[in-house]
Amino acid sequence: MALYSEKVMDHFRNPRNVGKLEDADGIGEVGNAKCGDIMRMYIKVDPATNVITDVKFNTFGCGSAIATSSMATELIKGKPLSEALELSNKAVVEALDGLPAQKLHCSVLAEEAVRAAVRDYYDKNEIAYGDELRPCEGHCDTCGHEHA
Amino acid sequence: MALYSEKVMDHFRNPRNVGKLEDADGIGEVGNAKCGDIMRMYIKVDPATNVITDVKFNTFGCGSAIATSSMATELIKGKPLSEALELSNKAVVEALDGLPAQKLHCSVLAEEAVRAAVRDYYDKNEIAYGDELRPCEGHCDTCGHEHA
Amino acid sequence: MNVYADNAATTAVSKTALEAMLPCFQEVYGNPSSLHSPGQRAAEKLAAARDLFARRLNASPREITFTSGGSEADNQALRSAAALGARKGKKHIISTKFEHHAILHTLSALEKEGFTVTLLDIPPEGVVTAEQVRAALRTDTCLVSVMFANNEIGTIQPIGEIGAVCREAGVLFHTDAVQAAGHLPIDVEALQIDLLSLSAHKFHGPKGVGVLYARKGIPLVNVIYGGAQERGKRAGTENVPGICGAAAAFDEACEKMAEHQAYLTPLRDKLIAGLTAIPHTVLNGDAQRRLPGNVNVCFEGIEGESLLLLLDDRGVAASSGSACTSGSLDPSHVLLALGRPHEVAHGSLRLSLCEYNTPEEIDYLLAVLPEIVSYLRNMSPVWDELETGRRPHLI
Amino acid sequence: MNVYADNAATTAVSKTALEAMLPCFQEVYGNPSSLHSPGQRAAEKLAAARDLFARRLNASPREITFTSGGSEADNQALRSAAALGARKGKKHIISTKFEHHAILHTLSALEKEGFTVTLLDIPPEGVVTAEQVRAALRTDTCLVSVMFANNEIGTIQPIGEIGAVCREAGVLFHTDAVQAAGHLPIDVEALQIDLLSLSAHKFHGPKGVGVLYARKGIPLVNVIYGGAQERGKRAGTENVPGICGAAAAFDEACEKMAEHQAYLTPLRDKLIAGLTAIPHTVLNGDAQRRLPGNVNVCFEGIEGESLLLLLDDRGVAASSGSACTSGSLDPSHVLLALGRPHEVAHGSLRLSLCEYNTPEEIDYLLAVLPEIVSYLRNMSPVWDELETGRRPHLI
Ligand SMILES: Cc1ncc(COP(=O)(O)O)c(C=O)c1O
Ligand SMILES: Cc1ncc(COP(=O)(O)O)c(C=O)c1O
Repeated sequence: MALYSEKVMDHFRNPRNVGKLEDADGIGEVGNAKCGDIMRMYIKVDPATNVITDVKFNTFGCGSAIATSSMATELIKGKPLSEALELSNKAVVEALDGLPAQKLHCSVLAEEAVRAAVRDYYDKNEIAYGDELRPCEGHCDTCGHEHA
Repeated sequence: MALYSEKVMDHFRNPRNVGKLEDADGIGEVGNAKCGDIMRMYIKVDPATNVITDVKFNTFGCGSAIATSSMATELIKGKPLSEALELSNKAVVEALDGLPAQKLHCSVLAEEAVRAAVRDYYDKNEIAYGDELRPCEGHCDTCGHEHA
Repeated sequence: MNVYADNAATTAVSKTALEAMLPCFQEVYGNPSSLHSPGQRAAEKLAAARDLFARRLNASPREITFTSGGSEADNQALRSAAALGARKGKKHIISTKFEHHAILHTLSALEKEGFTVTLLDIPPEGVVTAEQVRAALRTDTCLVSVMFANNEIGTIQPIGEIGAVCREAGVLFHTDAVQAAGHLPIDVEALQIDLLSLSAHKFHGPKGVGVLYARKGIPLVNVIYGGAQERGKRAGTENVPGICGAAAAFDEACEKMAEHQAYLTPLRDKLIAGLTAIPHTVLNGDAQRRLPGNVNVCFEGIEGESLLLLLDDRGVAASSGSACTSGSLDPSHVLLALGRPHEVAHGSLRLSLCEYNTPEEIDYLLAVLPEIVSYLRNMSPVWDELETGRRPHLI
Repeated sequence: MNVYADNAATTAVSKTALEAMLPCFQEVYGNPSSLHSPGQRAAEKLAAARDLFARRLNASPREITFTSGGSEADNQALRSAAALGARKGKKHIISTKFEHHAILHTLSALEKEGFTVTLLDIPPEGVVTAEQVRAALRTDTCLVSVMFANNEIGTIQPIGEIGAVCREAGVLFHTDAVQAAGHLPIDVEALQIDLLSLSAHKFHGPKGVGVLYARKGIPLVNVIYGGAQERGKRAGTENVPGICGAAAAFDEACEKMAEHQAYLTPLRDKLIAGLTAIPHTVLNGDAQRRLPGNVNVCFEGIEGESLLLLLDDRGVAASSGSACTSGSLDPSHVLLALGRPHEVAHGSLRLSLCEYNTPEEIDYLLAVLPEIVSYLRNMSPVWDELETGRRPHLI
């Protein structure tokens, strides 16, 4: 289908890291079913190195929601938390060879899902973090503005 | 062409009684070039019987103007003046198997041309006639209303 | 296997329609407004097409105006009735919440121009009632517009009853029959319809041709100004090939209507039975009062677009109520009007069949769909919450 | 011999265009708004057609909107520029007296809505000047609309010069290029055109397809409301086959433009020379600055329709400025604007050639026309008066 790039379709058809991590160290969930997109991301963190050793996702949403989730997990797997927090929606879009304009919000959700999972890990481990890691308001309209 | 009946096309292609009568007893001209239709009708009248013994026409105008002129001359040829004066545009239209709505004014012109020729004959011979034989105002808009 | 199950979106042009069009491209290509024979031959074809639509709708040829499609016909119908109403000081219009956007957006434009619009609620089975219309009538109502059959859920509205209520009240009645024309019998006299729109590409005619029926005495206002085509009410050189194809397609669709209905209804019902056997799946719209080819269900816990994409991978062309592609995040206004919650409305699937679909295709759909639904549910955090009891099932 | 010499009214669909259309009826018949592969294949064809028009006009694809024809494109162009002007308090529009009715009638509608319209006079040679436009500009002018080439007399307007005047004044410039597109080079950048309309059936594309070019940043208003097609600016399922045919035809017409021009110009000039050799016959419009296929003459003393009918009997399809068939008694507004007296304007004949016409056909026209003119003059009381000196010759 011409709507999406080959890369998007590949990640949609064969999503990487789908599933749950029963023993996750952090879980982030963003979006809401009303708006048609929910991403839940599970991370496993090595406390010694702060490296994300495993990551999984569950997503309810359109093709690009699934593809951006998949790509985001690939991009943060094996990376230190600090790098994961730097993952921008733009990087996800680029890694997917682009997204249609009306689907950019999915890449924002993926970025937010990663941050939410890291925040959850920090919270659980009582690690302080700054304002810049404040949660997404979870309201789709908020994410309506262009990030990429 | 489907615009006109076969009868109209026949009278258009092979108009009867085209021409001038150099020794006409009455000549009627109606319409004007500005409006795109002029009919001039020549009649020869037998003063003893009041019968139209010959009739010719010249017409500047569209296909139906020519056809209605032709048909009108046929309908009055050999008829007494009284009958010619009774020729209605409706009779001309019927004899032609109909005219498109926007062409009905041509049949009115033909009716008026006959009346104008008879009037001219009356004028030349100082024969009195009534109001009902008053001239057409010669302005196309006047003839715009439906006669048939 | 390839299955085209999106006939409510558009259909393939039939052999009959194509054969009616072909001579108009290079042989009878004249302009119907031209006086000469090539033009008059085109004018004759146009007249024949007009006669055919008139005959099939039980109308007269002068009541038929050709437009560029269903949308234009809808726009012109509403604007004409509104203009007529305004002249009499009547500026209230009744319609429904689940009309096509060609109606809803024109009504919004009319609201900006000073009209008041009442949109009727949609009962859970997707069929509005003549009583609802009667109850909404006001002394200043100039128009009631209710679609013949809904384009998403396929439910058939009680057009004759609504027509009777409107006629009795002296209010014009328009119906958007884009989904019904060629699929359901339409008699504008019997049903007391004053204005009706249809679109050729929904019944195997070409795209880009619509018809507006307007009862004698209802003056049309121009949506497109210019030449004197269509008795001055729709400017632009007529699309003669398209119009001829539309007429041929309509003729055939009407001729074979009963046959197609008898063929499609069991296929539709089998599909409905098979799909609603999937847990937490619901049929949208009344099971009986629906177009013979329409199936529309909601699967809880998944989202429509990914379903469509996976179906497409399996060769199935279908659609979803979700307006994903249009750039909006909102789910179908039709399903919301029907009372489906947002989260459920997102998971809708419309399969619209035509007589070209085969029983084998239905079996194939019933084989692939449960698999895909399970796959997506397994990936869905919403489904997870539903199954683990953290969220209550809505269907 | 059959001679189709009414290519300004409409043209036959070319082989190229037909071949581009055919696959869209039964193979790539999806709805371009659909997400699935059949739909996306149609969307790709639509995108390719858009790219092609953009490239040939030196525009970008987003500046191209497909409509149902030249009339709709004209309507939408004027309404969009007017709406934009109104928002800035600018409600004055400049156009010319010899525009097509799609322009003139839309302008009348806009006048009723509070706009002021200045229609420029037409100089005797049928070419308005940039100076006239400049002189008519007011501080509240929001739009100038001047046709690229006139549809009756074929005269080509100085579009680049007018574009420069408008750009300098910061006023939008629209040109109705329906007669020019595919026949004359058009570069919207070089000519500083902001809005442009064209219609496919004037260059061997199908009827029912138009293009509106609108420069980036000019918001379009809807003429037809509904679905989100054409970026929300033109509702209705896209006529994919028609649009593909239009693009293919335009591509071919642009590709072979110089060749066609070189072929047609001598034929046109031979026809003009032969016809103006008939006494009391005058060419309408400048002899050089005219479309390569356009011949338009007035014969004194006769009326156009009967001339056309007799030509038709001889196999010749032509047209006349006279609006006989439209139910109006008025002669062509174009010829009147050109300064022809009513009585002369009635006797006009337009022969519009295309590359399908042969030199033999020109010889045939030159053989039959003088005969027919004589025949009608002999029957005409006006000619009689002219020849007997009771009326002065006007030409
Ligand atoms: C100059 C001009 N503008 C507009 C139009 C209208 O085009 P269409 O008939 O395709 O709507 C035409 C032709 O009819 C034309 O010649
Ligand atoms: C109910 C309904 N009305 C109107 C339309 C618009 O028709 P078209 O796309 O032919 O303009 C459609 C289809 O798209 C429809 O389903």
